[in-house]
Amino acid sequence: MSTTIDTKTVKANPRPAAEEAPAKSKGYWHGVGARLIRDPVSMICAGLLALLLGAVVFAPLLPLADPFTGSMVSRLKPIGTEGHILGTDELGRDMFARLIYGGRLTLMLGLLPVAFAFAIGTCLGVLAGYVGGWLNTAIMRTVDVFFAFPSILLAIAISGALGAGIVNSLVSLTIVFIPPITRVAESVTASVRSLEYVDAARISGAHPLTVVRVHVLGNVMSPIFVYATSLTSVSMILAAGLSFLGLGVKPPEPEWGLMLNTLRTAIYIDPVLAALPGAMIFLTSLCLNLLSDGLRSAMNIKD
Amino acid sequence: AGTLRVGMTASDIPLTTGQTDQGGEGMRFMGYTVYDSLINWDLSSADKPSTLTPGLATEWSTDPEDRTKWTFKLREGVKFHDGSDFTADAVVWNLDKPLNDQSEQYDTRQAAQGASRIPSIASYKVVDPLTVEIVTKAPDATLPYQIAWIMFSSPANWEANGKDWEKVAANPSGTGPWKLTSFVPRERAELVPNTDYWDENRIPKLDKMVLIPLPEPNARSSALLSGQVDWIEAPAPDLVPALEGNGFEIVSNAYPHNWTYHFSRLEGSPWNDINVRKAANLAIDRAGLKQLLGGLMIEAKGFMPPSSQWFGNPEFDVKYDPDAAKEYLAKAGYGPDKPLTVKALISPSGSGQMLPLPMNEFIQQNLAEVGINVDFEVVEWNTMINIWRAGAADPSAQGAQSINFSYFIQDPFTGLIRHLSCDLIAPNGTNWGHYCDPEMEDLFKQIRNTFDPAEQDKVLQKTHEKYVNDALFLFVAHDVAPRAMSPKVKGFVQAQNWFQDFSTISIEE
Amino acid sequence: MLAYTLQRLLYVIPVAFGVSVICFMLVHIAPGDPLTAVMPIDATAEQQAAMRAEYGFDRPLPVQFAIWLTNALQGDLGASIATGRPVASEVSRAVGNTLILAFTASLIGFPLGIFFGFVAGIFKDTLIDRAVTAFAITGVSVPNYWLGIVLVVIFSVTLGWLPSMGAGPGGSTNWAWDYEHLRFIILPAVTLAVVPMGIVTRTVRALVGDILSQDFIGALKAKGLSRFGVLRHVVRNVTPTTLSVVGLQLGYLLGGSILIETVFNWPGTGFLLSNAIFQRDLPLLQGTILVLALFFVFANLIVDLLQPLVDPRIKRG
Amino acid sequence: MTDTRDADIPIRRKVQEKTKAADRGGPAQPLVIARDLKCHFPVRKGVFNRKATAVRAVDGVSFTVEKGETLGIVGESGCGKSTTARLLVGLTGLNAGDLIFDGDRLGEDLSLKELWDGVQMVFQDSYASLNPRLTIEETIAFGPKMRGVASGAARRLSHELLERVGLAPGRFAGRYPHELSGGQRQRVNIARSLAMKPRLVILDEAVSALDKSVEAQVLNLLKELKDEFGLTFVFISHDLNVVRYISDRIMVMYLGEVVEIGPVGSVWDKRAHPYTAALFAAMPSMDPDNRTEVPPLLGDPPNPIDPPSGCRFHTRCPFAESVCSAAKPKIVAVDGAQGHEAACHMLDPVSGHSKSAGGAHLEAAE
Amino acid sequence: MSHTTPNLLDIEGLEVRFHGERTVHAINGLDLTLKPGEVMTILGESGSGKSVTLKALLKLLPEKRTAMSGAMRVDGIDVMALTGRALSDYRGKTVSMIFQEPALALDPVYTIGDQIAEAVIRHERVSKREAMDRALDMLKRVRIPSPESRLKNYPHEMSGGMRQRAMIALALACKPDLLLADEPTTALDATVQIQVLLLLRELQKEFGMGIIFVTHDIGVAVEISDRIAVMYAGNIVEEGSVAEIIKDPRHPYTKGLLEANLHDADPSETLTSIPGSPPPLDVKPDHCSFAPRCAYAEARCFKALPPVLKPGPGRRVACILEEGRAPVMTPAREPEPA
Ligand SMILES: Nc1ncnc2c1ncn2[C@@H]1O[C@H](COP(=O)(O)OP(=O)(O)OP(=O)(O)O)[C@@H](O)[C@H]1O
Ligand SMILES: Nc1ncnc2c1ncn2[C@@H]1O[C@H](COP(=O)(O)OP(=O)(O)OP(=O)(O)O)[C@@H](O)[C@H]1O
Ligand SMILES: [Mg+2]
Ligand SMILES: [Mg+2]
Repeated sequence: MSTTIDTKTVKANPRPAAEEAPAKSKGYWHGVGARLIRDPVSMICAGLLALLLGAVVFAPLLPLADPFTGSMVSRLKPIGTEGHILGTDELGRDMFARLIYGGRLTLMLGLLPVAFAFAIGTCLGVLAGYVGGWLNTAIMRTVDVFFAFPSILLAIAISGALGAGIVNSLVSLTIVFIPPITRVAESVTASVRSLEYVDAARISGAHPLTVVRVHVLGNVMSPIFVYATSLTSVSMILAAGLSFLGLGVKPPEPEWGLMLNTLRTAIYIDPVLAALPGAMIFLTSLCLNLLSDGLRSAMNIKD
Repeated sequence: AGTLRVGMTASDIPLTTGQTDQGGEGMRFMGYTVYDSLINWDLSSADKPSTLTPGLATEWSTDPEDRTKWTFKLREGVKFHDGSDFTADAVVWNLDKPLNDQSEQYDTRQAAQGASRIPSIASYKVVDPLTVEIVTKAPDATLPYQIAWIMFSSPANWEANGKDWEKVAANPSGTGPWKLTSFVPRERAELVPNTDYWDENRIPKLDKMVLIPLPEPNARSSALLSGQVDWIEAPAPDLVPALEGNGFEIVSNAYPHNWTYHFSRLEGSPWNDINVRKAANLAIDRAGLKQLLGGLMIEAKGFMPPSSQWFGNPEFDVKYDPDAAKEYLAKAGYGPDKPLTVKALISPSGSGQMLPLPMNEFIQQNLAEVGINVDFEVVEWNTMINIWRAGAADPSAQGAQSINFSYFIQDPFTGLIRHLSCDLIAPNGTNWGHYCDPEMEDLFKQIRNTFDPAEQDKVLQKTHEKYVNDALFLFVAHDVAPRAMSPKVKGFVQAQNWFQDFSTISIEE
Repeated sequence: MLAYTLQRLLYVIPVAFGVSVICFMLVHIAPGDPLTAVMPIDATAEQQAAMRAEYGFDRPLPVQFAIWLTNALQGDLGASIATGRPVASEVSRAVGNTLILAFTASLIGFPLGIFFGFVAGIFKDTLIDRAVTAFAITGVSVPNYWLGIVLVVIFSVTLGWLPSMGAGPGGSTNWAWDYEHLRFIILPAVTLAVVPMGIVTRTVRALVGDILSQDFIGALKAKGLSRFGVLRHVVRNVTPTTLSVVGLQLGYLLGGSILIETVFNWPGTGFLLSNAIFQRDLPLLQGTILVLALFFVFANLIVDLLQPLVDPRIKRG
Repeated sequence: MTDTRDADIPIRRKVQEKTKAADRGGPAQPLVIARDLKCHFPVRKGVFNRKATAVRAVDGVSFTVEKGETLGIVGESGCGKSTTARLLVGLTGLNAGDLIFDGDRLGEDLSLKELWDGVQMVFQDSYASLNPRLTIEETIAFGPKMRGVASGAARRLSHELLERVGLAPGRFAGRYPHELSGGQRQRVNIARSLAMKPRLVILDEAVSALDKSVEAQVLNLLKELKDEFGLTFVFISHDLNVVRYISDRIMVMYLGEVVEIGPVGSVWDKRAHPYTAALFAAMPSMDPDNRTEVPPLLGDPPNPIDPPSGCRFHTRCPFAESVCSAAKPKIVAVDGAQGHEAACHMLDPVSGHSKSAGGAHLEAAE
Repeated sequence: MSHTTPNLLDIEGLEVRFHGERTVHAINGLDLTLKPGEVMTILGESGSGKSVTLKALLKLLPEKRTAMSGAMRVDGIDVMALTGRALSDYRGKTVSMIFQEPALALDPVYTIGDQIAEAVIRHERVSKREAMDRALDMLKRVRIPSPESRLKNYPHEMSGGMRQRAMIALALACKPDLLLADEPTTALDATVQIQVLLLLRELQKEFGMGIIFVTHDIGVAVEISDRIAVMYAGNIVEEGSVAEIIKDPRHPYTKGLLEANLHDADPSETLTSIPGSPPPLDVKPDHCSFAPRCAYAEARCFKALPPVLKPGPGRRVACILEEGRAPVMTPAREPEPA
């Protein structure tokens, strides 16, 4: 008798089946959620971010001082001042309120470019990866060109050319993040594309778009998503950096990078106060990074 | 003796070839140091507004028959740093440099900085080796002020450098009290005394002066605090206490600088009503503002600083009187039930803008208290310059009725004429608000036609009185050009001018 | 190997062309008049037009591009609007300074990152790993421009140990690798190195963990190699990917120094660039970005060319 | 990329009647006629990435599949079995040759979409061939839904099929692939292909990854289903025992070519081609007293990028002579059973090979 | 084999348990002995614990997540007690191993020659030149064509069969007493597989080492081994010489396995197969693991572990069915309280 049990695949499924798994099965995301909840670091980070996000979104509803009106007599009051828990800035505006309101723009500038780039990059990457051929060449070679710029340089170059402003920052950051996301999307798609279930779907006669929607997108989204989440902190730091350079948000709009910039001179007067916006950027970015790491390992079904 | 290291606000070493760039600071450090003009500013006193004084020309006069003809007698025996003689030919050569684009020595970059400073000049010629004649397009008594902008560089040196301004830049030659010895673009420039300077009193006492561009205010302060420089321009007001606390000295003085709001005088602008203008001027708590700036400002009483020789005696007292302001506003038909809303263009930063955002927000609050609501349109400084040039009627002004601007008001033209002359209505000039008043026009004409300096000062005072009495601007503040320096720096006299004399300074080792 | 090398070399051409197109376009997506900043604020319309013609901004775009590219290929990047000096000389001087800074930062960041990455990867899931990972993630999360300011306050102003700005006591022209000059580079280099160090640490940690979980590690142990012997193999296996990550991070060091150079007044390309942006000195902006991007392309090319030397799996022959 | 995955597919037509009406060509018409199929994959090489060479994965393969039969394909790794399978379902585009499905030529009379109404495939990797994000019920119902079957009906169909392949729908319908064992997943794959009501099912190593006892279960299931649904199988495997058990006819491939084809019994007994003989001899013996002593073949199969000239087997063939490297052998009938053919110079009386007089003594090669 | 020779390998009551998201009781009281020069095949389905047994012998299991107990002795060396230097001396010299996927078991960035030489240098402290000479000699012995140039090849430059030969050369370079082979031919083509099997057989004679060979292919087991041990759910259910197992299987699982084998199956008949699937190993078995799938199972099969019966020398069966035929040699191991 003969035998060569082909073996590339014997390896692929080493786990014996959970024969008695419940009939009603939990979905993939359920499992990810469950794993994430068991990770204390991720949960703390998620909690902090949720708190921040909530505060930022509902800022107008919170009993906060007006972030725009200041009083010259109460300039640069230290942390813990009566009526100003976190002190006041160089114009005597309430730091706490400004930090919360500042979080709005900073988070928006951190999240939106990644979200836009995620949408655009995924489309481009999936297209390139699924269709292949000259389209792939066209898209990926263009992406290569953008890759020839260090990302910060590209952001600053585009923002520098377009000039300061929120919209311009959004545009430049989005452009910065499209190429890496496209690359990841393309490679993930190409690997999913070669999986047999895509072939199986094709020979069911489904329209190519349906195949992409049901069988490709669903499976490429999560790795791309994980990758994209890891970019949010980069995006936020970059956005704040642009504002810091004067290329992003314009005063008197509160934004952490800009606040950091305008408070720079106060660093000799009240270093802790002047460091607050920087610390906010740092903490938020830390939480984003840790959460993204947590998500990455939670999504990794292998272990 | 000693080396003085200066942290400039400029981001680059100013153009070294003669006519400098980088605004007033460029002229301060690279213009009046390495070069002279035919007519210099007298920078020897801190107590009175500086006036013009003979430079490379010992005397100048107009032909009483033809007021457009000016004769300049040149100083004898003046040599450029390269050893060549300063002559009438050199004067003409230097006037061709920015004005005559057919001349070999024409330099776009110097022209860009210089040509607009001498708009009146029609022609010039050598009369004899020590006499030059300049003809103006029309009689213009302000010519000496214009001439004071023009720096004279050595034609021989230019020849020696292959007629290449790029090469001259590295090795320039002027007649000034300082010689440039080395220069790393964007990093540093080193100047040493010109021991052969024609004015013995102004031969520098220092061994060396090092100029370092430090555009970022915080970096400038850190550099001073950590002992990397001895002198910084424009320390951030917030740092003044910290600097003083560390034993550094803050020097400041009045100088012809203005920080103001221009009013649109187009059809429909609320500023056309003098009551509104007066109300606004009475609403500003300038003392409070001064506090915000750590005392580093002069409260405006008019367009010129109160110490200016052209201030005069205006009747309208610019002060903080909110009640009076409300009355004026009521006269104009506005009140608590009918607030006035105006739009203003402001910029987050810019040359001479001091602390634009906090100051503007402060003003916004003040005006709101009397019933004038100001909506800000924040635009970038370069955009702002363009809007300023384009005028209030241009779409780029976005319908704003006011623009916050700051500039030097060093001479009659830059100080008064250019803002309100009918010929200079934007975009022809910088009369942003399209103001045109025959009475004012007449005063301007008088300024140009009064050739006796003392008489001319009187006309200028009258003009300024009208500025104030008609409340033609929102008078807010004058900068005091603060500079912080290490206690080792001795002998500096801060003149009431954009330019300064560094010759008297020495460093105590 | 030769084919691979040639192929990589040739591939640089279209990329470099694309880079130049983007650089060129940068200037033309810029709103407003590029000459605004250099004209005296009360320049007349005539004077403005004359200047525009002088700088060639009145020609059609493709013509401008062709001229610009032809000149660029001959090493002429035009003249800075703000200073009138040739952009090429401005940039070449600044690039030198940026390279000095980037080089020093890589000397700090890469070895440390690799070392920490190894330590964490080898002791994966231990306290050491946690500590290193926390350190690395802090490095990636900290806004370095802020860190720079904080370091200046501590080490220059408060303690007075190190200078806060500049590139050496006499400016950068006479840069030397001596103590007098190195004092100036410590703070900016450390600040700049923090992010790449964090990234390299994380990458190497993951790589080491990945390699250690591969089958052949078991096989190596099975043939009796000691811990150290196995580690030798890990190092060799980690090298190719580490090399390419380092290559990418070089880009960060070249481009990312803009904020750091601003904070520390380091006369490099970043500093140049921020000046160019604020003076709207578009030829300078264009030239600087082009040169930096080309440097990055070049750095990656070198990394790619080195790859086959450390990774035999890349096709040879 | 030479592939037709996005070949324009006409808007949903009433294809149902056309192919589903079964037997258009009558029982005598072979279900599949493959004629001189060729599939070359370009290999990019050199400085300019030009298509310098190609992997000649399938290089002139012809065969027929009769209605209701099982054709087994065997051969070493890389010989082109999977590629042949993918050509048959149109997943990979043909470079040359004709594929005639029940009388209709693919590309002319038959669109890909119509072909897929009649042909389905079960892949080797049971895990990779199931979308991890879909429950198995959704996976099975996907195809019918794409055909316009209402989702309720598609769901019912999927439950019926699950039941049929031995997976209680109540317990399994809502599970995800990773919650099933390999054997169970392969059953799902089979159910999925049946949901399309195909006439031809191609099974590419469908049981190779399974444990022996599970393999037997699945083979039993396949046999039952074949009878029940009147299916035709093309069955690919390395395992000669499996192929022998399940097939009516066997096709042996070597380096992209067919070397021998014929009824299973005849091929098993005759092993007319020396490669077939070697392949069979390479099966481990099941008799401890009679173990294999000499390896029937030496070395590895050559690279399909640059296949040997003439008879591709000549580099490893113990009987190779000069003619073998010079000329390509013709397919000739092997005497004995009907339809048994092989491509070997030794079987071709006019080839000039010294052993070409007859072929019977080849058994000595074993 | 003579009874006087001491055993090359003794495994007594080996238990291996993995902790992690779920606990896996991979090996549950395994006993195994091997005489010098003997070739033993462990036959079993996927997940039955074959690889774990081999890795346990080399202590290659992840330390942190693995709990091991029982005794293992090779050449009298107490494997359980080995650590550090002694352990690495033992690995590769006393016992070495060939893996299923040579492509994954060889370091991709070192040449074949280097990898073989490395082992030689490690254990024999010879110069690099000598080690390379040995590597070349080994490549010749495993019949790799043009061995001189292969020495300088990287694994990816070789075909699967060549790689596996190189792997064998590597494993045998230091002349181990015991060779462990984890499905070394599964990844290979039929024609190559038989070449490698025959090569191993030959080398075994030449080097005289003992081999434990793991496979799930009965045919392979027959070709290579002297004895077969059938493994199910982490324990050996039956052991005997090749002929005994093939011709006279006693355990119902062994019988099922043989029947499911398609050798000479009649196409017109339905294949017999073992119903059900292997047990989850999340609890330590306290009764016969095979009982749920066993046609002969009785109530007591579900209550206690089956007795291990020894119907003949070198033969054992862990099933109650054997009770009538052979004396009980070992009492059933009581399950430890969990
Ligand atoms: N998409 C592809 N691109 C390039 N080469 C390919 C492609 N698919 C298959 N090949 C090559 O074509 C040849 C035949 O491959 P195929 O998969 O048909 O072989 P097979 O007989 O199924 O082998 P196995 O038994 O390993 O599955 C192989 O050399 C393979 O490497
Ligand atoms: N490192 C590990 N951690 C957790 N469980 C493991 C580990 N290694 C193996 N197992 C589990 O131990 C059991 C036995 O695995 P083992 O690899 O020994 O099976 P095998 O008999 O070699 O199977 P195959 O034929 O698939 O190689 C399986 O259930 C497996 O999932
Ligand atoms: Mg295949
Ligand atoms: Mg195993």
